[in-house]
This record gives sequence, C-alpha cells and structure tokens, in this order.
Amino acid sequence: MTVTEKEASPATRRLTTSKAMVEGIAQEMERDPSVFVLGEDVGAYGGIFSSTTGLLERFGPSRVMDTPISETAFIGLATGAATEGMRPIVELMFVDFFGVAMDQIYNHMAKIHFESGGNVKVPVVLMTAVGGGYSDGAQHSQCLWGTFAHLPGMKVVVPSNPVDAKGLMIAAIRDDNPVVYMFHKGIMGLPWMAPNPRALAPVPEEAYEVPIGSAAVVRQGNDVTIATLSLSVHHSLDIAEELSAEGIECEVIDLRTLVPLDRATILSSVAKTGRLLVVDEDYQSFGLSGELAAIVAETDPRLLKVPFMRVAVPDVPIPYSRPLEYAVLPTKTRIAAAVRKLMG
Amino acid sequence: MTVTEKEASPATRRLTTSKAMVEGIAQEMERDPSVFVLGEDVGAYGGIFSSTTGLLERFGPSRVMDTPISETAFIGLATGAATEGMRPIVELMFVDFFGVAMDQIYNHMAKIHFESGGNVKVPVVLMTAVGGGYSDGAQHSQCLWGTFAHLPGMKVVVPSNPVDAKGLMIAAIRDDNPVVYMFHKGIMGLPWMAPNPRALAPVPEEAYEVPIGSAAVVRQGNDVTIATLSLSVHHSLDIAEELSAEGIECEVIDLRTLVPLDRATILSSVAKTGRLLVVDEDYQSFGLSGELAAIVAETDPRLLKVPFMRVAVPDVPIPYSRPLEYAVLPTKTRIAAAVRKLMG
Amino acid sequence: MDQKIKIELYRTMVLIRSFEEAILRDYHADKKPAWDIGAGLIPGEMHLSAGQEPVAAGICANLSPGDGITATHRPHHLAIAHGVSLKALAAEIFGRETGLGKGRGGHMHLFDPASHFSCSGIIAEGYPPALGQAFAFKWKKTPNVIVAVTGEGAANQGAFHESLNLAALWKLPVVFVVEDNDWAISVPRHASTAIASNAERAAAYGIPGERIEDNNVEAIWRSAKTAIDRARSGEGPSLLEIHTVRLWGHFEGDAQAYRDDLDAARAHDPLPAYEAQLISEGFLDSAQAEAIKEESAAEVEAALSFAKASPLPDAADALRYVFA
Amino acid sequence: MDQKIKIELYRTMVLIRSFEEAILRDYHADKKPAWDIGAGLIPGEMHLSAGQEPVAAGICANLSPGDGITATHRPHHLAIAHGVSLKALAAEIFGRETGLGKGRGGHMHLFDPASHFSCSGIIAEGYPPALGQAFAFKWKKTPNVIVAVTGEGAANQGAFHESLNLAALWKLPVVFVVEDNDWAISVPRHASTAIASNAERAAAYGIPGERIEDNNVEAIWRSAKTAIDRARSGEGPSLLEIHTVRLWGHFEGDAQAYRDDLDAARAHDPLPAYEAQLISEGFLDSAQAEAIKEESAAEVEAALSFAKASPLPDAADALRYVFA
Ligand SMILES: Cc1ncc(C[n+]2csc(CCOP(=O)(O)OP(=O)(O)O)c2C)c(N)n1
Ligand SMILES: Cc1ncc(C[n+]2csc(CCOP(=O)(O)OP(=O)(O)O)c2C)c(N)n1
Ligand SMILES: [Mg+2]
Ligand SMILES: [Mg+2]
Repeated sequence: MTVTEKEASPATRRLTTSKAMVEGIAQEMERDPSVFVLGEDVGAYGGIFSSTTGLLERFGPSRVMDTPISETAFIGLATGAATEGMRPIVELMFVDFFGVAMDQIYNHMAKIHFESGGNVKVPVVLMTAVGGGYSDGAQHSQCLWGTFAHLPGMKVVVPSNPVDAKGLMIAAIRDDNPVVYMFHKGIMGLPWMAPNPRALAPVPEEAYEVPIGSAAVVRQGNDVTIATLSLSVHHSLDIAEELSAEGIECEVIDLRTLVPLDRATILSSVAKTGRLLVVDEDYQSFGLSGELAAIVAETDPRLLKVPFMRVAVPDVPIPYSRPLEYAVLPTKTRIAAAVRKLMG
Repeated sequence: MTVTEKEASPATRRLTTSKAMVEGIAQEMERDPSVFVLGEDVGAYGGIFSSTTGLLERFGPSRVMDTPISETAFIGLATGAATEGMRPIVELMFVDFFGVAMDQIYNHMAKIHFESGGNVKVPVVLMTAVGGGYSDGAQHSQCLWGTFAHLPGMKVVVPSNPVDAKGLMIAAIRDDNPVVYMFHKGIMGLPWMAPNPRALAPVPEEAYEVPIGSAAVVRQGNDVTIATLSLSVHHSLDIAEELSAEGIECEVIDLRTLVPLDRATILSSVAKTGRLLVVDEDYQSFGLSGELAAIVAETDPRLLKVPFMRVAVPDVPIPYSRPLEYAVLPTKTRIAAAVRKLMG
Repeated sequence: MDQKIKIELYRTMVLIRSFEEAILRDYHADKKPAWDIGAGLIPGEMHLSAGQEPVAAGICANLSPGDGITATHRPHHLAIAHGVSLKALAAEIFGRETGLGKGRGGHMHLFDPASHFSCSGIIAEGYPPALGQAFAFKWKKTPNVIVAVTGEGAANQGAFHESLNLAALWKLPVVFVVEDNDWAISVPRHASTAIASNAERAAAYGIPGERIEDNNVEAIWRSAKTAIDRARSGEGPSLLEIHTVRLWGHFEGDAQAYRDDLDAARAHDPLPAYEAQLISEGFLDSAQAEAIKEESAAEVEAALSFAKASPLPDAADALRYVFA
Repeated sequence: MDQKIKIELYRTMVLIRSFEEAILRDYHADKKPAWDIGAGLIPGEMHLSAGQEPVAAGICANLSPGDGITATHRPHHLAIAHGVSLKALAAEIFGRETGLGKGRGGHMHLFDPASHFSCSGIIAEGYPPALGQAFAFKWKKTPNVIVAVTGEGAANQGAFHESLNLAALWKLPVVFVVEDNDWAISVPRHASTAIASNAERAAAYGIPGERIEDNNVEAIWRSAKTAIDRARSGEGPSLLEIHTVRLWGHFEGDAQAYRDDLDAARAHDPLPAYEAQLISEGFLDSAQAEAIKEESAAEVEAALSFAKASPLPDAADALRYVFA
C-alpha cells in the first residue's frame, strides 16, 4: 500500500524494517550488477508491503521488474537466471500464494543443486510476506514457514526487526543457495498497520550480514525458554517484561533462521530453564513447534522439568472476523497463560 | 504400468492392495451414482500404479475420466463438483507433483468449508502415490505427508495393507470432508516392483470402513514403541520379529491416519514402553516425527525413559543412485540400529 | 432491448454503486486519524468494484435460477447482481455470525450455495472449481451454466489456461469472463499480457472469443446472452473480455500514485453515462432515476444496519467448521 | 540443404538411436525373470525417445556454442544432439559418480552447465527456468538462445501458458518446441487438447507459431533455423509444434495395451525413412550408412563401458550437495 511513509531521519538512522530490507537490497545491487529484483508490483508501487520502495527509481526497469501474475513463470525465471550466474531476488507477494508456484520452488529451485551433483548453483532469494492479525482472511494471513522448512534444499530465514532484516537480506543475497526470506507484515513498520515500536530501530549504514543459521537470545531468563520468531518475538518480549514483575524470568530466543536451525542455542537455553514454550504463528501440527520438541526429546527429554507447551494456530484456517482471528493467533494473552502454566 | 497382473483367486479372496483399493472404489460407485473418478491415465491405463484398474470398463467414460495434464484444472474441478453434491475421487499421479496444483488443494479444497461457515461441503478424495526405493529420483520418490498434514482442512490417510486400503478408501469416499489418500507404490502389490508379502492379504468382500482417525497396534511389545506408517510398517514389523529373537519386544503402531491423529494410541504405548522411535519415509525435520515427539513432550516428557529417536529421510532430496537412495531411506538396517540404540 | 431490461440493468448498477459507496464510507469511517488496515468495523483488504457495475449487471441479467457465478477478490458487484442476499453479504463483510460464511470468510471468500455463488482471493484460481460446478450441472442434467470471472491480470496465470482447455475439451457449460479494468494493482495490462485482447486467446481452445469495448452494459448484456445461451444449449464455453474501468484504488488505502489515467477513468464512470443514455432515449426520467437511487440506498442501509446489529462470532467457536 | 548438413542430421539421429537401443538392452537385461523396475544396473523409470530423433537433430544442428536447451522426462535425444558428453550422460543413467549429476539426478535430471543443458521430470515445468537462462543471456549481452522443449501433453499445463506469455512480453531469446508424439502416456492428444494444433496457441501470445508435420528432419531443421535466428536477433520467442512419433512405450515396462496405432507408428520410423531418402538423393550409400551406424554403436558402447566401469557413489556421501 502507499499511504504516505515518512522519510527516515539520517541523523539518528532509525529505519523501519522495510526500509532496512530495501537498504540491504540496494547496497547489494550497487555492489553486484548480477543482483536484480522481480515480482508483482515491485516497481512503481514499491512492493505491496514496501519491500522494494525506491528501487525502481534508483536502479531502473532493467533491474527492478514488475511481472505478470504468473508466479510459476517468474519464480522459475529467477531459478534459471541463477543457474546462469545471476542473483535474483524474487518476490512472492503473499506466502499464501505459494501453491500456484510450489513446483518451481521445491522441485526446481530447491533441488537443482543436488540433482546436478553440486555442479549448478541456484542463488535465489525468494522473499515473501507472511502473517495475519489484520483480518485478511484464510488466503492472505498464513505464515507457512513450517511448509518451507520441511522441504530440503532451501534455507529459510525469518527476521523480526530492522537490524536482522537488513543483515539477513544481505546474507541471503550473498548465499549461493536458494534462501526463502519471510517477512511479517506486522514488523515492516508500515504506516497503515498497527504500529510495532520495535519495527523502527537504529540500523548500521554499511552493508553487513547477519549469519544465516544463528538464533539470537533476545532476552535472558532462567525460568522459561520461549522459542519463537517473527512478530511473535515482540509479543513474547512484551509478556516477558510483564511477567518479570511477577518474578518469572523468560528467556526469549528469536530463531531468525529455520533452515539451518540453531539447535545449540535452543538446547542450552532449555538445559538452563527446564521449560520450553514455542510461540509460532504457523499452524500447530506437523511444523515448527513439533520440530523443537523433537530436538529436545532426542537430545534428552529429561531437560524438560515440565511438559513442553506451544502457542500456535490450532490447525484451523485463519478466520476473517476479528474475535475469531485473535482467538487462534498466538496473542500475548495466550503466551502469558502458557508461561504461567509452565511455572505451575 | 501394465506389466500383466495376476487375477485374484475368488476362493481365498486374497487381494493386493491395489485391487482392494479398486474394489472399495467400485463398491462405492455402485452404491452412489455421484461418485466418479478422474485423473491422468486412470481410464484405459487403469492408473499408473493400478489404483483404478478395470473401473473404466465397468463404469464407462462418463464416470472414469482421463484428464489432460492440468492438475490445477482437474483437481479444482473435483472441488467444484463436490460443492455441488458430487463425490469425486481425483488422482494426483505422484504426490511429488503437488506443487503444480497446491493452491487448489490447500487454499480451496481444504478451506471452502471453513470459509463458508460450514455451509458448503467438499467431499473430495484426493488419492496420490508416494514413496521411493526404486530409483525414481528427487521428483518422483517423495512421501510429503507432513506437508499435507500441516495444513488444516484436509484429512490425511495412509494405508499400509490391503484391508486398510479398502476400508480407508470407503471411509474417505463417505466422509463429507476432503481426504488425502496416500498410497505407497511399494505396498500396492504391483507385479513390476519388489514384492512385499504383506501387499497380498485376505480382504472382506463386502463394503466396510476403516475409521479415519484410528491407529492400529499391529504388534504388541513392551520395550520400544515404533510409530510408523505406510511401507515402513512392514520394515518395522520385520525388524521387530528379528529383534524379538534377541529379546527386544517392539510395539509397532501403524498410524494409518495423520489427520486426525490418534494421540491416545501413541501415548498409551509410550507410557508402557518408555521408548519411542518414529520411522518416517518423509523428510525428517518439521514433519511427522517432530509432531509425535511434541505429543509426548506436551503430555509428559518423563514418559520417555531414553531420548526419542527418529529414522526418516535426513533432509536431503531423494538421490537417484541406489546406494545413496538406500542410505537416506528408512531401511531395516537403520531401524534395527535405532531400536538397539534405544535399548542402550 | 426492451425498457424493462434497460431499467433493470440501470437499477442493478445503481444498487451496486450504492452498496460500494456505503462500504467505502464505513470502511474508512473508523480508521482515523492513524489509518490502520486492521482497525474498525470493517478490517482487512477491501477491493471495491466501482466502475465495473456494467459487467455484473449485463451478465447476471441473463442468468436463471440454478445458474452460478464465480468471482474474484473483487466480488461485490457480481454477488449483488446475482441476487445474493444483501444482508448476508454485508454481514459477512462486517464479520458477523449472520454473514454468508458466519464471519469466517470475509469479503474475498463469499459462498452462497443457494445461488451457486462463490469467489476466491487467489488470482485465476476461481476458474477450476467453476468447471466442477458446470460438470455437476451436466451430470444432474439441469440446463444450468456457470459464469466464471477474473480480471485481465489473471489471464496470465496458469489456471486460466488449464481451465479454458479443459472446459472446451469437455464442452462444459461455462462462460469465462475477463474484466479488463486496465490494471492489476499497479501493473498496466500492456506490461503483463503479450497481446492486446484476451479474446484472441479463445482461439487457443477452439471456442468463441469476444472483446466488448466501452464498458457498455447493453453490449455486455447482448454478448453475455449469446455466450450463456450457447453454454446452456450444450455447445460449450466461450470467452468474453470486457473492457471496464476501475474508478477507485486497487484496494482501499491504495494512493494510486502509479496511475496516470485517473482523470480519464473518472470521466468514464458508467453510471451517469447510462443514466444519461436512458434519459435521452426516453426510457427514464430524472425523477425515476432519483427514486431508484433512493430505493437502492435504503436497501443498502437496511443491509448495513442488519450487519452492524448482528452479533460477532463467539471466540469460543473459533475451532468450528474446519471439518464437517 | 547441403550434403554436410544432411549427413550430420543423419549421423545425429543414428547416434541417438544407437544410444537408446543400448540403454533399452541394458535396462531390461538384468530385470528378469521377475521384472522389477527398481532392480538391475539401470533402475527407475526409463523414458526413451526412439522415433523422436528428427526433433533433436533438426533443432540442435542450428545451435551454437553458448546456446542452451531444456528437455523433459524424455531427454536423451536432445542431450545427445546438443553434444552433452555421452560418457557423462551414460554414467548418470547408470547412477555413477562420474555422471553428469554424480548419480544424484538420474535420467530425468540431467544438468550440463557447460552446454547449458537441463531437464525436468515435471511436465511443462522446464519452461520457466529456460526463461531465466534466456534472461541471463540477454543481460550478459551474449547472442545466445535457449530452446525449451515439452511434449504435446504438456501444452495443457499452466506453466506452458505463463512461460509463453512472459517470454513474448519480455522478448526473451527462447524457442518453445512441442514434441507431439500423439500420446501423453495413455492419453491421446485429442483427449487432452481442445484444438488440433498447438501452433495456433502462438496467437495467444502474439508470437509466430508453426506446426511441422511428418517428423521430417529437414523441415524441422528449416523451421528451427528460422525460429532460432529470430530469437538470436532479439525479436523474441516462437512456438514450434513438431509432429513426431513415439515408437516405444511411454516408459519401459509399458505394455501399451491402450494403443491402437502401434503398427502405423512403426511404419513411420524416421530413421530408415531418412536413410532411404539420402540414398535415393545420392547423398549417402549403404556402405557409408553402415559405417555411420558402426561408429555410433562403437561410441555408444564406449560410453556405456565407461559408465559401467565407473564407481557408484559412496553411501557416506549421501548428504552432500544439499547446499552449496
Ligand atoms: C496467485 C495470486 N497472485 C497474486 C495475488 C495478489 N493480487 C491480488 S489482486 C491482484 C491483481 C489482480 O488483477 P486483475 O486480475 O486484473 O483483477 P483486478 O484487481 O483488476 O480486479 C494481485 C496481483 C493473488 N491474490 N493471487
Ligand atoms: C505435473 C506433472 N503431471 C504428471 C506427470 C506424469 N507424467 C510424466 S510423463 C507424462 C506424459 C507426458 O506427455 P507429453 O507431454 O506428451 O510427453 P511425452 O511423454 O509424450 O514425451 C505424465 C502425465 C508429471 N511428470 N508431471
Ligand atoms: Mg484488472
Ligand atoms: Mg506426448
């Protein structure tokens, strides 16, 4: 959307997540002429969720291309261009639309390197908007990172804030593998969505990478490990602060990358706290929350002093109507209740 | 394929899995004129994996329809026909091809009932072949049940033998919901694949249902719970017999249905054995094996006397070359090694 | 064309516009001062159809009971012209338990089994289920048809192609309609489609194809009649591309900075144009036009009042309707 | 057409047929008595291209170094005509570490970056990556082209449509080729495609379309030349549908009970036909033909021997090459 956005003040260099992402893309486009951007409404519009704002003006239509609504063709195009040495950044406007192009994604983009015995590289960044909370209904509100993480051959990164958004974008562009880059609409700092204070933050000017595969402990605590990602990091941090007043100290892990997954950070936190809550805006079953349980259970189930808990979307399509949607989203209320339950 | 198949002897009524499936379909087609079958090569060919053999001859081309290679169009057609009161059985030839039609599957077939507030029913059976082990490579050997089970709105059934194949097919056809019916090529009893002795078994003549949502304990044992499905049930049973000679008694659970999942059967077995091994021919991470770990961990991690284990495809595309493929499949060797390790 | 039909077309167009204007008003009413897409009585994306009324009116006037229609993310005009209950439609948009989908669906997911109306928010993916409805009609031997609608942007999606081929091959009673409003969000048609008229794509399936210019409701009515009659008589599908106009943003909140045709578009508002035509033809006078507008407005306000007075769904029911 | 080209076309066709016959032999050799698809030195599905040699020979004779080709699940003829190493191809089919994909890919997944050759086992889904290769050629300002091939069954898949539209829109240097061998496994073309010639579908994208009848390698060569020259000179894509013949089963093990045209198909074997033509035209005599066949057979046997003598991959390396 294009409801006017304020310019970031150069003095403080606080950027929204979307501007940080765009800055990362722009710096790589400056550095490497083989980087280009394509997708629906990435040109004049600047990306429906401002993931490409200003790039057309800066780099011109030969490097920033609006496409027809032909996800199979243009995502496949990105794959083919990557096999010939280019470094495309291709946007799938909403992750919910993956089904029209999934064959290109998981049977081609993700597998060609392997099938070629390592002879062909496929450095594509597939960036896509995820998440709900603004009543966009069952076909425009999903996270689906579990679906991508389950299928081999793609790295999957999910930033939660401006600094990681820029650093993971740069790391993704430089990576020689396909990287699925999933950004939550609610953390972009868009002026037309419910504001999130942490969606605006100081961001280094220079190009830098946030390493793919490393989680961040964004809050230390000895009582409960909350492993989470994306928008839910913020809800979890808010609840952690709130419960701190009650004497409950949560350790909050921002997973940042699902593939490869930073098992060590998760395990050492659980070893300390003995309590694990996964907060996940994706569907509950057969996904991220299960994988984290498995990691603990296959290391040592006795690490868990109390049963594992998860706050996720309870295997129901995302409802349109607000009371229903907020009943299935991983809200602060649900997170707080789960932490309290873990503490007995 | 059409390498000649032997006719089942009517005296003993032992049927292959494929013939049992077809018998279930035929009986429902007899009973209910709104049932019809469509897909690629389901007519004269009888289904690449013999899932529709003889149906064209018996019911004619108005009820058994070969389609163009247009999965989006014909799976969508099934959904639309179901919303108007028909009961289509639609075949996706290999589950590996889901990516060309996933939008119709998970954004439409699976969600219309919900989005309509329950006003529209979508009784489709989506049947599809899964599995590897015969060097069909990365695009024709996957199981992917974790992918389907993760997305709400579809039931997911995975028979492992002739009796369940028929009963789950009939239950799926009669169910008012979309049911994804996943049959492993290696259990169909095809004369042109490595034979599986349990792919031929006595099957009741009359129509019957195997209830969707109930697992079967196919072998009792006190030492290790092996939770598995599809072809891996047979490997697990073979290993269970073998290890019994060493005094290790495995309880083997054939999950049969992933959605809804029979949590009670899994939990009561683990409560008894204290050891859980998941054997899964799908990719390891973010899938079935994780979900089973979560079920135990969220009930009581102390049920596990030793760390949980899984034998699955280790997040690598299925390789073509036999030594590589068998290194990543959940082979008997890997299962036996895991059970021994669980027993310490 | 007789007067009755002309007035009916006009009335339908007015009703649609009244509805869209009322939704526009209520959608923005409580999102200020900090405009938040998720806030207010109507949250979420909102794709309104102002300018495209002639398509809906012209097509649906040719439909009979039992016929169906499949729309897109921009579905209101078609739902209204097809006779979907205004109250249930409005209630769904307001997310109420009395809505078409009991508030579960929202404005891109409207299902009215009684009138075989449906829609989908995924581009071109409404076509394939429409084939199945047509297939079921054929099987039931009812002489019904399905009209399947997408935008011109959708004509480049795989589902479009597969659906036309299968429908043509199986001679299904479907009429495919492409609403060409020149834009797919910010992408103009010439930047997305390799040819000037999608009607030419009909040849790729051996079916009749026609492009209707000028957003002319009577021309649309006539062409739709031919195509619908053809489908009804078992001769199979047709493809109609209708050049229409998107008067407002792609969705509400769209500042349309990319758009250079806004003045021209506004000058082509089909409503005053058709009103003027009917008046000049002597089929309508200003008083009658006023009366129709007032009736429509009243009907719309009644529907919105009903919606607003209806209960929101109970959060305790959030897990219902996943399975039947 | 000069003699050199004619002999070259013939030689390519012979080489392909020799290869496919040798693979056929080795594929079935060790699957007896109980034929098991997964057994033997060559396991898995095997889609051979006997009958379709003219397509590969006629097209690839027009390609220059740096040009690429994208094939399907039935890729050998195109790989061979394009000059992919016969040894590396054979080794991949035998699943060896010396294969094109070190045994990871198999016969449906052949990648030769040196010659820009690739293929895919998913119907029509080889087209989109080919667009990207063409895009990269354009960006690098090399005057190269990509030929993207599918079967006639694939022309009903969404990826076909999206790719043609995008390539036409962006004037990418691609030539789209449809190999019409009358069958998609057991489904005859008339039961899958609403029109008689996919060449007509070119009009849906505003690009040239041509159907080439009779599996005639010289006609194919000429039409391919026109289309490839056009793409190379920046004028954008073309669509060629080539009527060819599938002499054998869809895959090995296919009893083809559904097929009523087998005798007719065998009578249209393009190899003896072209040989007879060249002999009657005086460009070839039987002794030369024999010599070419013997050379081809020798080359093929050398490749197969290389493959069989090569090591299988080490199971310990099964997890390699997921990520670069
Ligand atoms: C498969 C898919 N891709 C992208 C979108 C996002 N999207 C929603 S509407 C739209 C533009 C549609 O243009 P058109 O078909 O012309 O319809 P219009 O909006 O003009 O009515 C896009 C790209 C989507 N909903 N589905
Ligand atoms: C998307 C997809 N659907 C189905 C298949 C299974 N399949 C493999 S080959 C084939 C027939 C292809 O026919 P055609 O395109 O004419 O090529 P041919 O085999 O005749 O060379 C089918 C249906 C597939 N590989 N991919
Ligand atoms: Mg449009
Ligand atoms: Mg064919």
